[in-house]
Amino acid sequence: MQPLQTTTEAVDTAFYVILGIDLVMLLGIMTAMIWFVWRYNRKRQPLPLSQKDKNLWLEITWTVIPTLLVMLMFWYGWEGYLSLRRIPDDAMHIKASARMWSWLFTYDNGKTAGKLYVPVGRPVKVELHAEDVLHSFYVPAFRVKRDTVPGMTNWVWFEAEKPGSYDLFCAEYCGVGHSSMVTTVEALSAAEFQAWLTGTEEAADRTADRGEELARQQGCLGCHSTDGSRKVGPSFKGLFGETTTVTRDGQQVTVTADAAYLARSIREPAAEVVVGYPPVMPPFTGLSEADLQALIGWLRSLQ
Amino acid sequence: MTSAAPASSETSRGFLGEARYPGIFGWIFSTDHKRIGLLYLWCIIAFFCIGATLGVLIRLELWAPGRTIMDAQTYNAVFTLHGVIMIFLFIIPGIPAAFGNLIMPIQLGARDVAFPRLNLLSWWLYIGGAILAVIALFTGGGPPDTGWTFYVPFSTHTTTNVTLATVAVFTIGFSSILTGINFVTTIHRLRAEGMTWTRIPLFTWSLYATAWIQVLATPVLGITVALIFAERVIGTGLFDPAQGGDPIMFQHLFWIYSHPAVYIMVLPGMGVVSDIIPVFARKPAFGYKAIVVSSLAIAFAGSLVWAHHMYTSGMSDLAVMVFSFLTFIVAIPSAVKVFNWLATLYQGSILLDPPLLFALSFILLFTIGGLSGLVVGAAATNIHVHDTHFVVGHFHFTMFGGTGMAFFAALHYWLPKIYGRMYDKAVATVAWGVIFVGFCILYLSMKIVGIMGMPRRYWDYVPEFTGLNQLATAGSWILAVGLVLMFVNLIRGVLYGAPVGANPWGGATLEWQVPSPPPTENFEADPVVTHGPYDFKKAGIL
Amino acid sequence: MSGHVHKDYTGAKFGMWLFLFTEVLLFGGLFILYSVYLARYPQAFVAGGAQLNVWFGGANTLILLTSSLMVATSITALRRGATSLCLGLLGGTVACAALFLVNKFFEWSAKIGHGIYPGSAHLKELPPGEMVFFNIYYLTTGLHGIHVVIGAIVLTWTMVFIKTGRVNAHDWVILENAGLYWHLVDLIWIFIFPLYYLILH
Amino acid sequence: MTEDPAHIVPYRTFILVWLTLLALTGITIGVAQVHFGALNIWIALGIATLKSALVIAFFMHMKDETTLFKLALLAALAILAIFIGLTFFDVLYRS
Ligand code: HEA
Ligand code: HEA
Ligand code: HEC
Ligand code: CUA
Ligand SMILES: [Cu+2]
Repeated sequence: MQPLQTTTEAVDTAFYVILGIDLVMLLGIMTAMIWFVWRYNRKRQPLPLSQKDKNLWLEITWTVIPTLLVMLMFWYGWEGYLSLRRIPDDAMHIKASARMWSWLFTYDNGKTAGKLYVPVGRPVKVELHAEDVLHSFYVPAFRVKRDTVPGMTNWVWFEAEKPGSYDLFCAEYCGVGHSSMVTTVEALSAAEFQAWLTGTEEAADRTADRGEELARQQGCLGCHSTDGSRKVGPSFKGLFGETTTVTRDGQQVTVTADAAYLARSIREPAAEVVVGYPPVMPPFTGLSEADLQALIGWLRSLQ
Repeated sequence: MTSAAPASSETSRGFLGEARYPGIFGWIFSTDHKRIGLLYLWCIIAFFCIGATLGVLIRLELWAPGRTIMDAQTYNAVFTLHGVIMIFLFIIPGIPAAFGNLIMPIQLGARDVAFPRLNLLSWWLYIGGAILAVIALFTGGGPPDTGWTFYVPFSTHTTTNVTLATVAVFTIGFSSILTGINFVTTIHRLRAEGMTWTRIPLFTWSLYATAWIQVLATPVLGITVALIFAERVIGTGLFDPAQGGDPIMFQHLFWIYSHPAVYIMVLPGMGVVSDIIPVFARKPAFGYKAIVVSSLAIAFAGSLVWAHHMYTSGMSDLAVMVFSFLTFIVAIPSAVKVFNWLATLYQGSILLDPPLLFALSFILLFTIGGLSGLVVGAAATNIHVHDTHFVVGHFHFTMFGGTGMAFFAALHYWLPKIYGRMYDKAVATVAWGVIFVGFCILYLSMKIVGIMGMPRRYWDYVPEFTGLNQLATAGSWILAVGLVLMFVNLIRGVLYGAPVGANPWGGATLEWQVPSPPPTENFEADPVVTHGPYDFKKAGIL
Repeated sequence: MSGHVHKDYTGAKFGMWLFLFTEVLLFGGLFILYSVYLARYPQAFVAGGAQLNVWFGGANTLILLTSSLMVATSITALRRGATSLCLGLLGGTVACAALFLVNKFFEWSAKIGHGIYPGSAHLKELPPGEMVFFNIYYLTTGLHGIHVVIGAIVLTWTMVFIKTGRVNAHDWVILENAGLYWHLVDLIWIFIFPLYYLILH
Repeated sequence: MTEDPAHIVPYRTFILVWLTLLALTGITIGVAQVHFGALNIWIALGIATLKSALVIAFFMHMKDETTLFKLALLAALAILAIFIGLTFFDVLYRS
């Protein structure tokens, strides 16, 4: 199936139809109300002109006309929705995985990224997965939104018509980091995209700083900043080697953030919770020893 | 509440002066429907002020991106609390429990409701639930941070004290159910002689429709929060995908109650407006039967549309179609009401006193809210605006602009009846104007920023949204000024206002035939009703 | 209540019925979930049902039906002036409630002894559909059990009223309403029994 | 206020209803042993509905109540049926 319109067009058409009808109705109602209040004000009209209290034809009229109008609105709404649900045949597949509070996009060739890189002019189908709670994939520019639900696979499709960077929000409330679960859709020209997808610049990055790449991939940066500002968790800046106060077994103790402490903080965050922060960091037990060391090495570099 | 009133010699203090027990006990153990109604009224106003203050804090935090006055966790607790207080402690009991109790039995010509002691129990449950909710803030893992919708799996995972909060919601729901049972029975059984079904005032009719929703929908909320409780406490993961459950089923159950609940909120407000307009236009309610039928139709059809909150959840496309269609059907009876109200104004003799001003702003603001409801009700547009500030704008327009305004209208209309004193009408009019302007600035900006794509429940936002958020915040201050002015004026009126007679507005329903304040058993002799509720000629007003 | 004597029987009964509707919808929430999950996991529900003991369920069905009979007849007894027969029947009903709970206790203990209870390690090894089945089984029968307890308390209380004469041959609406509540408990079980214990194949 | 004494239901009626209920319980257990596939659940529900109708009509005196009571009961059951029915528009048709 080939959609006749982009998702943006589909939604906007319905929107303008409904908004148009809405505005006409609203204006009509407002005008009538203000006119009546002015014309029949008790100063001008000390006694009511009539005591009429029913008229069957009027009732029928103002039942039937709104009925027709709402059916029209329903129809446009539904038509537009169908466009959102018809995936073009040539759509490219990308897998999105949402967790508290970061996105990870996986391409068919195994490449992963924290931003959603897409080629301009080609529809993409994004398959949505959630690892913990509900999140929602929302790109206002393309008018698409769909929840990611644990245990269920949802999807959206859209097509970027112009190159550029578009906001991607998490629209389903998911806890303290909900509003920082924000990234972008990077629409690149076909050639640039191809270069990025098969490119090696990321690999260069990898050798340059495996730790930083991991931090982005694992979503650490959703909760921790590297510039000293407070997000969900404490900033990584200057963390290594400093002392922090943590709650361990209900007791407050002061510890030095050495490599062993950092490893514990990542593997079992609930055991030692930094005072002043909620105990919401998930345990990262799946990290290999090498990755863990890479992360800690990178943390150390952030002096 | 009453001790401060300097009892003037000529006005009898009616039920306010006749307590069965001394002091506070004369209130909290009273089974008189008017005393219970007043207990509700003042508690509800108090909760409104707390909830509204939290609303202002939300707006302050949203003044600028990033942290302004509180951190993200606090923000989440604040909007959760704001939503829970406004929904469960202010707006759902708002008009039915306060004004329904105060006025409805008198409108029917009854001495009390059908089950007065059950009525008192409802109030106790309401307060008990509220106390539990307060305790939940300071115990366990701290104030709940789930939003008022308690979506799983977040609500079953979060470390905050959601467990106790569900108990609180269950208790308050129970209170609402008992009020509903009481009202349905009262309206069926305790009508005075001559009070036929077509002579029941529209306010009472709207309570009748509401009470049925309270009885039939609230238990579903009860079981829903009970299931969260069970999942948190004993691990019965009926919604937990790891145990074969389906998180989306939670949303179904939640909205099976919570959508009908929005009509629990708005129907009584529509009833208030339907009662006020005829009085101030000196014309019978146009299309009385159409309004009654549309109330019942809203109550029924409103029970069939719940999944319009779930278009993006991953439910089936067929369900999106069915529920979107049904959603549009509910708009029709609302439209019928609006047009009948306008027709009542036509060729009347209109007095723009404060109750009517608030009633008219109900019509206007509810219409804007309802029309934006059509934008969110249509499948395609919903996808874009779902869970954005557009929806926040929609529901503040319907809840605050609708029910809230109707509540204020009811305050200005019936407080003189209850206390026998009149507030300053000029100040009330000014307050109305300030509220109206502040309201529109606040919530229209929210709608626009929502269309631009700002998600709701966002503590932080991208810089493009700053301007409109600041406009909204500024609007909230104007609104605050208006509200404070209004409440101060009302309280001054209650305490020191000039005494009013039985019928200050020229109403034809029964409550205007008893003294202000009404005596304990309302009527000296059982009344006999001889004309319709808006028959101003027969009532001798015209 | 405030002073005037006339009692509205129809009103009181109507109020009670409204309350029963709320109970129906409370359980209704669980029945909605049951039907959805049954449609999703038919095999697993059959497998789960096969692990429940029809004898326990059947016996409890008989107990509840009989107790319902006793409550119904107790009203006739009271109105015909046979107060002690009425009390005997109600006592029998409360005894049935106790028997029901004892039965339930043994049934649950057996299941829990096998490691099947909400959140148990064994439960988590079962296929998803069976987990759902047992979770909803415990919730539904548990909620029903709570209602049995409440019903028994209400009936005992009514017996006290009958003894003191507050409820009598001319003023029996409290007994009527208590009875209605008890019948509801029976009604719910009438559905629980086939839905949980009898989906054998 | 007090109701018509003619409405005192004789013991015999109740006992007959009880016996019918027991018989229906037997039937429902018996039928469940036979394999009808998906039909089983509908048969079981059918019998349960019949049983509950008997309890409501006789034990709970619905038979003798006014139309209002009957309509109200119908409304409550209908709304529950609608809740279940509409939910299935979702759960049966997910892609
Ligand atoms: C008092 C409360 C109230 C009322 C009355 C309404 C009324 C309506 N609501 Fe609203 N709604 C809420 C409170 C309310 N709502 C709340 C609290 C939420 C959010 C919950 C949350 O997520 O936290 C919400 C969310 C909400 C959503 C989900 C949004 C989302 O999250 O994606 C939808 C979707 O369909 C919706 C639709 C409607 C519709 C169609 C009406 C209709 O009933 C409106 C009918 C009225 C009119 C149409 C105006 C009057 C008519 C005329 C002037 C005549 C002319 C009109 C025609 C042409 C028909 N509402
Ligand atoms: C009846 C219901 C109701 C009412 C009246 C209000 C009133 C207000 N609400 Fe609303 N709101 C909700 C119900 C309501 N709200 C619900 C259900 C939610 C969803 C929650 C969720 O997502 O879970 C919500 C969410 C919500 C949000 C979205 C939060 C987010 O998603 O991030 C915002 C943001 O601006 C907001 C703001 C306000 C404001 C500024 C007011 C103002 O109108 C308040 C006006 C009042 C004042 C300006 C104060 C006046 C002062 C006094 C009366 C005196 C006080 C006196 C003393 C303390 C002694 N509310
Ligand atoms: C869900 C949000 C979240 C994510 C994702 C997250 N963290 Fe954390 N982290 C926190 C919070 C909150 C704290 C403070 C409370 C605590 O100690 O548990 C914290 C604490 C820490 C600490 C201790 C800091 C100190 O000041 O002592 C370290 C180290 C850390 N995190 C590293 C990581 C790494 C590495 C990752 C990614 C692999 C990560 N975090 C992912 C939220 C998160
Ligand atoms: Cu993820 Cu909100
Ligand atoms: Cu809704």
